[in-house]
Amino acid sequence: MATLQLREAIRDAMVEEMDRDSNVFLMGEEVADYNGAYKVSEGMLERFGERRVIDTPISENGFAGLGLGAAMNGLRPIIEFMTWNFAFVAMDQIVNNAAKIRYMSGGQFSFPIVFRGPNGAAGQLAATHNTTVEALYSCFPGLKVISVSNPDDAKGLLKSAIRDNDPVVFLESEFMYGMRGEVSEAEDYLISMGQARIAQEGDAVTIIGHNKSYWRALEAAAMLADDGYQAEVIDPRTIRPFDWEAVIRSVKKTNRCVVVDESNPFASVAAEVAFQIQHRAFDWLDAPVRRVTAKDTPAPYARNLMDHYLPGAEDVYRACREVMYL
Amino acid sequence: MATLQLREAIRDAMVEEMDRDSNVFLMGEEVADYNGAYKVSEGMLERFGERRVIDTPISENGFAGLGLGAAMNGLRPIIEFMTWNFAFVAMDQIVNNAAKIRYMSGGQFSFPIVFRGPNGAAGQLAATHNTTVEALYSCFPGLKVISVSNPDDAKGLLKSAIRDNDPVVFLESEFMYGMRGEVSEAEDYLISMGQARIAQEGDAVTIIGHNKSYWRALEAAAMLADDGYQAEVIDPRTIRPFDWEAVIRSVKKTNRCVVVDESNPFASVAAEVAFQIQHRAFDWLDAPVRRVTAKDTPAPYARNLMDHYLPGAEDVYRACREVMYL
Amino acid sequence: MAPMIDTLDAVTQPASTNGQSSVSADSIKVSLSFSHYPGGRFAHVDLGLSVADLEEMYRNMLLQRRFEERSAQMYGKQKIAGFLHLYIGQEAISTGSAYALELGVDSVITAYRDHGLALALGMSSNECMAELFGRQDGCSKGKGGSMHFFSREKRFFGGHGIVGAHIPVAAGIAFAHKYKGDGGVCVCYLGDGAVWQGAFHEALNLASLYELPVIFVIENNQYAMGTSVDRSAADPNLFKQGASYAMPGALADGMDVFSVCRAMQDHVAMAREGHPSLLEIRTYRYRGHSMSDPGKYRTKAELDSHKNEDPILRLKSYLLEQELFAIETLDVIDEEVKTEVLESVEFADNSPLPPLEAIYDDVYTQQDFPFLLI
Amino acid sequence: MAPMIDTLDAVTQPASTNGQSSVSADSIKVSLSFSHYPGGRFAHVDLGLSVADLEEMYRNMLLQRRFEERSAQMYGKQKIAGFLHLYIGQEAISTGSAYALELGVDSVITAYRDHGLALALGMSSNECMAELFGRQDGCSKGKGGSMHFFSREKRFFGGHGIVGAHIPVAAGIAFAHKYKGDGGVCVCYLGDGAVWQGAFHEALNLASLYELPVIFVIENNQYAMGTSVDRSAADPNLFKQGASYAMPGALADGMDVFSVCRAMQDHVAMAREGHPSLLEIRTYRYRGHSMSDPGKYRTKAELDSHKNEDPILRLKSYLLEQELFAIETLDVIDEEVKTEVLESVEFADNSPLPPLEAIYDDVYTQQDFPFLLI
Ligand SMILES: Cc1ncc(C[n+]2csc(CCOP(=O)(O)OP(=O)(O)O)c2C)c(N)n1
Ligand SMILES: Cc1ncc(C[n+]2csc(CCOP(=O)(O)OP(=O)(O)O)c2C)c(N)n1
Ligand SMILES: [Mg+2]
Ligand SMILES: [Mg+2]
Repeated sequence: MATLQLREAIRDAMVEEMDRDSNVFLMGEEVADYNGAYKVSEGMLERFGERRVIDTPISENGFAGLGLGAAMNGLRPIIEFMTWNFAFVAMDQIVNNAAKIRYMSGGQFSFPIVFRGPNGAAGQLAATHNTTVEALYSCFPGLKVISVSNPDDAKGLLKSAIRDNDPVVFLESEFMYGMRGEVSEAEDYLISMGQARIAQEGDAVTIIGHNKSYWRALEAAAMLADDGYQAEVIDPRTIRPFDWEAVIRSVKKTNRCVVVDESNPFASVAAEVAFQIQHRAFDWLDAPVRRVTAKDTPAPYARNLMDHYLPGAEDVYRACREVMYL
Repeated sequence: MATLQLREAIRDAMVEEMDRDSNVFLMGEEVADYNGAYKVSEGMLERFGERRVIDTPISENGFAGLGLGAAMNGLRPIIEFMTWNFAFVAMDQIVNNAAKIRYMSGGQFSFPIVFRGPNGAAGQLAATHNTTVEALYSCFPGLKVISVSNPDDAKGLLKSAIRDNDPVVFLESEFMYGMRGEVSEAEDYLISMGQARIAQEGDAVTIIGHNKSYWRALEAAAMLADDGYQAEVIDPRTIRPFDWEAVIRSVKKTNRCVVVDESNPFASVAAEVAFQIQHRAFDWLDAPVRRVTAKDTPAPYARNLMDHYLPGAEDVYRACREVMYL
Repeated sequence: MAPMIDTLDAVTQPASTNGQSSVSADSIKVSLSFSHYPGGRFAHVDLGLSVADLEEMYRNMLLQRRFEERSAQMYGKQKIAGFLHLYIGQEAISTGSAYALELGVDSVITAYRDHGLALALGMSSNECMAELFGRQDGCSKGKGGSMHFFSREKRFFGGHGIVGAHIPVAAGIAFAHKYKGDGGVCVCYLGDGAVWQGAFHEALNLASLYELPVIFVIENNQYAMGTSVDRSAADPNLFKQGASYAMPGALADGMDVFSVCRAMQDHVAMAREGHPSLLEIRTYRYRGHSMSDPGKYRTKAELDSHKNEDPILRLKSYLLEQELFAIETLDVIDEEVKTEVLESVEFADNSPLPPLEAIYDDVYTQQDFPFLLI
Repeated sequence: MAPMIDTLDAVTQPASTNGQSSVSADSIKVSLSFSHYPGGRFAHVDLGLSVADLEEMYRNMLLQRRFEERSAQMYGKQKIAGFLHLYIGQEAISTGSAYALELGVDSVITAYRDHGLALALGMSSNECMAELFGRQDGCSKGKGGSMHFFSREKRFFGGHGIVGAHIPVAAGIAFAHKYKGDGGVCVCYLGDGAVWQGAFHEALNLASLYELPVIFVIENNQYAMGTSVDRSAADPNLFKQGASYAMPGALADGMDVFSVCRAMQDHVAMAREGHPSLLEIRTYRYRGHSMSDPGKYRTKAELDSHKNEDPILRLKSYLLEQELFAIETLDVIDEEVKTEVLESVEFADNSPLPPLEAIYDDVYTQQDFPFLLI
């Protein structure tokens, strides 16, 4: 095991896959010369040269589409969005072209492409720079969506995503780029999509959280442990496909569930998870599924408002106690 | 009461509001000279002239943004998207600018604007021309979202939307434009947003459906009536804000619910409705909330596949019988 | 080849007087040059075309015409549904460019008005008609319909329905050609209406910046649905659009297959040397935008004037005037083409509907993807 | 005023030889003309500026400079969070244009590097600093932060963080001016990096097509984050971008407030007559893109060479050389400005945080909107 920052684990995944397959290349704003706006691609230009590590103008729609064309014609692009907030101008390329052309062509053209970048709350940047997009992309069949919470998962899942022949939306986090964690040094470390990680076993309540919300889930679990309750904490890791079995198995054991999701609440991933649980484990539920999300407002700038906006560990803890009728 | 096509009711709403307020104007592709791709704006150029009924080039991002600037500077634009499928290139303008600028400006600038057009399944047009977007916009605080199922609601709600000082996403349907229905001839016919319509009272099961799905709900209710069961059918009409009270009241009476939603299933409006019901009426539910949606695939072209793709009345009927344990 | 000449000189000269003073701004002069391929200028020998080529060109253009005439009829019979956008009138563009390309090496992508190009690239009438019918044997297995013809084998990257969205994709196809060094170029066809999408601007800048082997061909048929070019374009001379990206631009006559072919030869040659370019081809669509369009935005006189320069009749006259073919030979070709099309209708009609289970196929390459079933 | 001259002549001349024949394409020549406002050309009298105006201009540029120097310090002290993009070096643009506008009538919109413009339009240091601090009395009530300054009163339409997204909005603001016939024009500032967003292209075409009273001002500070203009633009002469839209284009020197002011006077006059236009102003940002950028993509020599033409020092020299002000007077101004900025820090520090309930305010105008509380 090596101790790596999240950004390093992501970089290692890219570097290894680029070493392995000369058709893999990286393109995005400031990824080359500047070494990445968040230093994720540091050193990659030097290592792979201008042909394979490519800076773009600020043209998200253009270079997302360029990536798709390259993928259709035999390459395996990694397209970095400086943040996913800026991908709304490219949304058409992702949800209409990436997600649907394979289908419309009767399977003739596929899209081995990864769109990646940080997503979700990123501090006091106000409303347009704090959008959480999991649900927006996961609802489109044709896409796969991954959202990682730690360096090890990031490495194993990104390597799988790059090798996958379908388009993958890969969601990271500015806040977590510097976070360190143990990362497997296995030769070819691949984690399959669609497999949740049971981070902590327990029987009192199931807490589900991905990306930063995973850490809120763990913090709440620690608070519950202080109260003498053992929560089961699940990081779904991939949102599409979602590991329903793992979640349902857990809820059938704990009989209650709280979903933590940094997104605005309406039609969020949390809503889908709640739908599935009540549908598949109705008779096992002792309490309604609760969710803890960002407020139903745009993200504010002021520090106190922004703190208030985001779901905190304390909120998760309270929600857990509620579903436990404590 | 007058009998009008859906397109006529929409046109009447626009014409009345343009007569009433000279700051209201209509802009979009083919809305003027061509009288509307679906003839919704027929005759409006002749009536209001080029200054107020304005054709655009194919630049959805551009004219959506233009509408927003006009709204910020005192006008009340109605921006027509030929269909909402084409609004993905303008999504950034809607979800970042329309939804968030008011907030970021501390309330100084508001957006009295309506974005309207047909949405959802439109026949054998294949995957990119059959997207259902309710959930995609409803998740953004700052927007209001309306989806209509009949001429009367269309008229009353569109007039309210045009007078509203907040940005409204107004969703129609190509398939229903020719559908006739009774429309109130009240002088100033306004329907408030956020009020569901109980289309049919019943006690056996609650069926919720908006836009075309409303008609599937009614058809299923008729089939259930043949079996001797009286379903309660609710058309939410506005998706954001959503009339939770009406739905919860109904479910507390019927103890079971089926949501019909033409969208792909993941993180759909149906998921949100199910979340809210299990959350707010957990103890009243005798069965899990079921949803009947489009398949979890892009929309296909072939007739038989497309029929299979969409939620049908028969599917709704079966889902109802399931939650009724029949 | 005539790449655009672009000179930039600062010349001090009075250019501004607003009453406040006599001190004025300088003026910077820029001169641009575009190639123009007028109709009637080129003969087949100028293009290196053999008589056999001419026969195939003629047959190909006729095939597109007859195929679509029959499609329209089948649409009336409800054998075909959805949108059906006919290419009739524009056939010189598809055929003329096919003869400038290296088929099987070069790549082609276009918008939804795609039947003509598909047939020009050698896709069979059978697979095309079956696609229109929404059948299993369609070129997209019945999943795409009229707007979404594809052929991996012919390097036809589709058939795309969102106006403008395929333009950056074209840049990417070209990017891959360059990256792989396989010598291929990509031709991207787009309508005059697509020029005003931001995607066009972004793609052209990227193509020029990265020196991609791509040709952006604007099929200017004068209308985007009911909107004429001058009602959508601040400057209707679309061939000038490349100038902002230091990209050579040219204008060709889309009613003359030789003008198109020659222009495309030049532009393909540029692309092979790594220079992207823009080519506006002026043409005309005879039919409505789609089957439901009565075309009230134009006069019959306007329509007729264009029909008088019909590209197929023009080629026919050329072949006869030059005494390259006897009229009887051309008539036989027409008969053969008609038969081929009729057979394709039969083929399509006999092709099975896709099985219902196929709805889950082709969403992902992953075979066991766990779809949400509720 | 010097609107672009655009002539289009078809000239038959050999332009193409690709070995296949001697028959060649014609060539179409287009000549364009752009106005150029070089630095050092204009004196204040040429612009109709009084000595009192000059004092205010000097004070205003200094205010922007000192305000931002202090902001940077406060950022270091963590009084300010998020992104902080400094305008230092570019002040001649904001101030120079403010003196060409009718404040209170005309509208202004820009991207996220917005402090300078806000102060140039007359927004107070207090409300601006309080916004940076995220406080109740901030110009956006603490909801927007550095990137989102707004003032309805000053017709400052913001402060926008999504690159390029405000450009169509500017066209709409101008649309409303024209629709209402209120005589106002809209100035849209954008960075050199924003030119390559599709939104730019769409907005320029719409503005030209509808003849909107808008001026698109490209503040070309040579870099978009770490990407220099020549690495993002196929053609780095951005003033030419308007040509595709039959829109006059011009170039001004952003280190000379008189060059900017004169160019803006001409362009505002054009806009008032209903002609949209494009103005590239060449400038330079001294600081990193934002506080976290060490600026490794440029040399110290490059930076210093620009600092040598500092717009504030330049104006100062002018004022002294022309003997319009004594050095002491200018020093007093500097002291006053510094005091004003210090007071704004105190004001901001004393302004309360927004109350937590305010999180639900300003989402909608509707007061009783039922938010999802779970
Ligand atoms: C983004 C988008 N906006 C609008 C449409 C609807 N639409 C389909 S075709 C068309 C006109 C396109 O005209 P042009 O590009 O000139 O192509 P032509 O039909 O003449 O071949 C429009 C507006 C669409 N498909 N996509
Ligand atoms: C759509 C979008 N893409 C990327 C970004 C990230 N970003 C913020 S500023 C910037 C550079 C913009 O440069 P320029 O337009 O020249 O303005 P300047 O910073 O020089 O004032 C980038 C890439 C963004 N905010 N929005
Ligand atoms: Mg056209
Ligand atoms: Mg810049």
